[in-house]
Amino acid sequence: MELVNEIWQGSGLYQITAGQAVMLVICLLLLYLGIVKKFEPLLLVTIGFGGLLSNIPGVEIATGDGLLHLMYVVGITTGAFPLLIFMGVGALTDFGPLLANPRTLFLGAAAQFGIFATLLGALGLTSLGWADFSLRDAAAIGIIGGADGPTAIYVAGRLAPDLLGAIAVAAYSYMALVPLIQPPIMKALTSEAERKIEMKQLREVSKTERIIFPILLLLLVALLLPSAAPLIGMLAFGNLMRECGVVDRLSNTTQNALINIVTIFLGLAVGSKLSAEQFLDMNTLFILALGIVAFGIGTASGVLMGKLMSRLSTNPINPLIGAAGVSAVPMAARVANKVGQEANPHNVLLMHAMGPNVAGVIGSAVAAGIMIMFTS
Amino acid sequence: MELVNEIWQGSGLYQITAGQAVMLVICLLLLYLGIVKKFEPLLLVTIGFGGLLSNIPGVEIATGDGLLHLMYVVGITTGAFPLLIFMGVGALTDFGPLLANPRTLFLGAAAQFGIFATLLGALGLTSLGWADFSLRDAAAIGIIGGADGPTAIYVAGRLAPDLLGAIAVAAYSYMALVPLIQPPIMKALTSEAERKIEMKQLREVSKTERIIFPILLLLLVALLLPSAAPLIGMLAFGNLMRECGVVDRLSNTTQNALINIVTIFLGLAVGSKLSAEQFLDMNTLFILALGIVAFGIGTASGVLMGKLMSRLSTNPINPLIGAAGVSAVPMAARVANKVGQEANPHNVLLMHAMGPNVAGVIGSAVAAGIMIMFTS
Amino acid sequence: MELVNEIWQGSGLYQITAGQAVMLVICLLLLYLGIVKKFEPLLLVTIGFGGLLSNIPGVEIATGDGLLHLMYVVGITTGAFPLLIFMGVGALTDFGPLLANPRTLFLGAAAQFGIFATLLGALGLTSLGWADFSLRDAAAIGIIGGADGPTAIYVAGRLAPDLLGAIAVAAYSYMALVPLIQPPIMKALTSEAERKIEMKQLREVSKTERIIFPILLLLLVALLLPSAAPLIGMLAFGNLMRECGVVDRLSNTTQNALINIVTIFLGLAVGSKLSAEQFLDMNTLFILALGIVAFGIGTASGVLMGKLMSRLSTNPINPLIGAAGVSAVPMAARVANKVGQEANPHNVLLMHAMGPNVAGVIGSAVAAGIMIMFTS
Amino acid sequence: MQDELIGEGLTLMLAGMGTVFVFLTVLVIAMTVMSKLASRLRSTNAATSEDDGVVAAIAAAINQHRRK
Amino acid sequence: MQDELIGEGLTLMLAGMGTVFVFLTVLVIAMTVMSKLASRLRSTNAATSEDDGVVAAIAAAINQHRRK
Amino acid sequence: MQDELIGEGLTLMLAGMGTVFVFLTVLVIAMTVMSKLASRLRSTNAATSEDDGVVAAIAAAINQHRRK
Ligand code: NA
Ligand code: NA
Ligand code: NA
Repeated sequence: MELVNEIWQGSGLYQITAGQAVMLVICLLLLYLGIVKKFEPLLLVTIGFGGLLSNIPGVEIATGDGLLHLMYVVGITTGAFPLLIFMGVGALTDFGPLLANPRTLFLGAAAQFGIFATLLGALGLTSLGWADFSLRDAAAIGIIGGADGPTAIYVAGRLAPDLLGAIAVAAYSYMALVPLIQPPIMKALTSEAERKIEMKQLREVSKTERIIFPILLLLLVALLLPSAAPLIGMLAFGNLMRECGVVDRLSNTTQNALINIVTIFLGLAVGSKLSAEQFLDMNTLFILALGIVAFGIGTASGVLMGKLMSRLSTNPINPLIGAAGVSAVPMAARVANKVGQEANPHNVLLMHAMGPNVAGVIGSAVAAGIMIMFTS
Repeated sequence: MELVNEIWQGSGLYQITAGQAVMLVICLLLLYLGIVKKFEPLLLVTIGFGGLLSNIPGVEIATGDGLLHLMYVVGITTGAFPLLIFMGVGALTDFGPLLANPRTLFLGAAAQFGIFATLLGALGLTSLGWADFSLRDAAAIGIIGGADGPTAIYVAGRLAPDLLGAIAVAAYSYMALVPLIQPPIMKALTSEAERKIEMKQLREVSKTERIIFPILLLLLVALLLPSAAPLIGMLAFGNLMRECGVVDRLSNTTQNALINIVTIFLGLAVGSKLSAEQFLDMNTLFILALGIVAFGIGTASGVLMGKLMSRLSTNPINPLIGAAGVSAVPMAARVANKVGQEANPHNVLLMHAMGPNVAGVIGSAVAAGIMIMFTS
Repeated sequence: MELVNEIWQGSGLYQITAGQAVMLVICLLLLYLGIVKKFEPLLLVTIGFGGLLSNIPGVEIATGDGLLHLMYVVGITTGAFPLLIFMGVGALTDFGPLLANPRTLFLGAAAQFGIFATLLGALGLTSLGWADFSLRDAAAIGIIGGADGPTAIYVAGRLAPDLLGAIAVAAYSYMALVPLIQPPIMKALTSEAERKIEMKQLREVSKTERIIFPILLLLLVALLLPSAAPLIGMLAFGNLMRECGVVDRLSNTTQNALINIVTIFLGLAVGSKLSAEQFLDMNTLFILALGIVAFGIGTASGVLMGKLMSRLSTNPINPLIGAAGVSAVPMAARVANKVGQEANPHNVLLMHAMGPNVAGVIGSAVAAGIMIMFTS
Repeated sequence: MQDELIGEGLTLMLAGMGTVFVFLTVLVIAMTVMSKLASRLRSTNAATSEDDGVVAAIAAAINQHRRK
Repeated sequence: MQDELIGEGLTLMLAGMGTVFVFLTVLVIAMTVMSKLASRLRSTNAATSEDDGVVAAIAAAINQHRRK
Repeated sequence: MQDELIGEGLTLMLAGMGTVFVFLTVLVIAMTVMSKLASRLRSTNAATSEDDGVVAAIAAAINQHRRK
């Protein structure tokens, strides 16, 4: 009888808190979004399942000696997992469209305004006494506007580990929601005529340019903004392996086995921050609210810069591709293409939008560097 | 001259102990079983070679800063390697036959009796004064009867690290010996008529059921037996990646590169526990003896439960599939199929036996959870 | 204004030292050699890029908590990365030609003279007061003559971590330069008639011999020279997985995903030792000079042993294959083949040269073992 | 003390087999319920796709008619 | 103190957007220059390979001539 | 002291080359013996499979005979 009692007291039904029950439901929702709605499934499925594991009462999985906590300590507090993912992203990214039309970097720059506006928003909430975000917290929240998962996790891991769970969930959820968030803003800010603009076909980019680009990028970062060097450096390294043509076996492994293994571990490790006590908090609601604002402002500033460049440039520029500057690769570029085709069925903007799209990755890594430098 | 002396004194011939020589022979035997007899080669080859390396005199490989000791500390004491293997097993396992016929879970439950009978046997040896096994030791030895390598290594790593080498060797050796151990027991306990029973073809299982199953399994573990959550959780996670259809690249890597890499490291790390001082011990002989008893009792109790269900059920059930409940996936299911075909050449039991077979994996993970909870 | 000042003082342009600038140029040169000249690209591209990252001023990448420093600590100070690479080399190596003609091991032995001559050279420089190399330093420098990257990194990591960067760069650069370094020496030491010697076709080697060989090799090392057991052991383990035929999935992963992942990490970790303060030093110049001497002497002693064996043997032996005994697999074997064909277009020495070539890998691992034993 | 050990072992055996059976019984029930819900869901979906099938058949018939 | 926080935020915003634009402007310039250099390099190489082409054509012509 | 260092180096050189040659000589001998044993083993097996071959040939002949 005593024994049955012991088993009962060891059971989850006996030990579970209301918070954990709510978190289990939220994590099931993340799995639903990932599996059924196909929202960024690689991350939402792994984060969601990691979150389920983290809210099982009475067992060390996301704490102490638990596997997920070990993954968190080994991979997130050191920054290793997001940096390795960034290396994989580099190996998977074709910078050709950007090399063919470097000016689209300005679109990627403009879209980072979402980051800093959100940072200010987070500080405003603190100033109003509604929230209690430090400058570091605000910087980490702002980076959601970079629409770039590994950058957000890297910055949050350095500046605001307590908010990491909410920031990662917000970043990946909104990246998946880009097809819903962006089009209304894009249409509101452009005229039918602007959306119809067709762009000249991109020039071909030589292999030499492709090889030199990642090295050039790294050297510029080294000389101008060293604090962005870990992120940009790994991105450039991955891209150099891809383009140099002499280490294809390393490049293939980076694009497949390595990035997949790290994605699994990263997702589970981020999931370990979805415990009830850390996630169920007003801060999480504020972060979710600020995150969507960040995406909206980033989109708007990208489009507005597109309009400006469209007017100043002799070559036709469709301002819609500015929206792709938030990154969310390659979703945002596809959205720009789709909105363009709604206005003009012959308009194929996809490759043109890939330029600002990958520029946005560089832009938010630069923004991350300046934030890390400034707040530490 | 002095130098030659120094080299001679540094040589293995000078330093080797009788125990190390015996262990080298035992490890060569493990390699022979793995390579020539094809006994669970993935594990016996890696464990056997790790054992060879661990018994080289005068060099730190399985101790101190040696690579195998590092692998042991990083992967076994933390539980990471067996848990990652379990994730891979989940990604490789088709739970369809179990979903088509959930009642076969009872067969997987009954076969776990081998675990607990062996636990009692180990304590009995201690009670007789022959051995000196603690309750934790006995629990770790009993789990050999689970016929599931990673579960046995996980439990032994937590409860009885000193016995890990012998337990792992026993578990994998007997899993390979299932075609020899099981048939006589199966035939002794069943009549010719029972062995001839043909079963109805299994219904098709929908994708939805396959996706929900791992989540359901995890939630039940979370609510009823959290201490089994690490093992069952990783199994369920691997299976969810397999079935959800939206993260195929993660699932493929889990089924290939990741499980292979971890298998190599796990095998070498387990091999590091085959040093003479830890392995050459009466305990090892007792463990080997208890292990085969565990397999025998597990098989018998599975078959007996099969006979009971066969009589109670309106749908025909061949009691032979009960033997597959020990797990030893997929070997035990093949054995059940083969013994069935000897009695009735038209009898194809393979898919029917896969149900109890994978049920046995869940059953022994549950048993592992209760043992860990009870003894810590 | 103050802010602009802060950003300016955080920039690389403000912080960079002359040494770092020089190192950036040197690392660009390594990338150039790897990518354009195709010098050992798998290592020179990764080491070169790691070196770039390590010389970015004002950011922790190769120091403190930086990713490259972590990789160095985890993988080089423990010896794990070079040992895992050696396992991969074992899985990629066909010891068939050596098994068909075991006498070629003597060629692999003779070529190791380059290692010890260089060791003496390094001590000579110290004796002259030009350099300040300890016995351990000299041993680590000598191993460059082994023409085997992972062995050099393993030994340098144990005996002379401060010199690791220069030793690794020298080892891989000269391995790539083998087609330039070796032919003049080979031609100077052999007559036209000797170079024309055709060798008998190698006998076929049975699967049994291939399986027993790695085990035999390990056992001999265990009994005679345990200090070489980590290196030889992992080589033998990789080769056993390759040849035993029952663990092909492990062997394939070892030959692909695993060795590629470790190569990336190893290259970056070695690159972390290319910081200006460690690399820009007279020692580096001495190491580069001693390294090329090591290659030259190794080649010469291999060829001379070839001449000796050619005269003593009844079976015809072309002394050119002795040059392949330095290892630098498979480049040195190709060079022997090419020089042979220049003298006699019908002369196909490639497979004959593979014997001493892989013998050289074993030979330098044995030399590494004796050096580690002697100096610690 | 050794009898105590055996006693603990017996307790663990009872608790263990008991928990295994209870857990797997609950799992059998949960799986059965889940499968029924899933098949009901599917039959609803199937009905929808049957409708789709009808629409497709009609469309095909119309196309065939037009070609004549 | 809270106004100070907002002040810091504004500073960071200005510094941040400023740095992003300066950095990416420098990158645009560097990429443009690099592409020009690369294309000049390529055209030089192309000329060389054109020469190779001429040589090959001559060789082919000679071969054809011999065969007659 | 520096001469001592050179002395140590010379010792290490002698010991090293000596060990390398001794080790590889032992390895040559071991490999040669092992290959002979393996080929003897194989020839025994081959004999067996030759027998198998004979059996197979007979079986084939019988089959052919029957078909006629
Ligand atoms: Na971005
Ligand atoms: Na089992
Ligand atoms: Na060598």
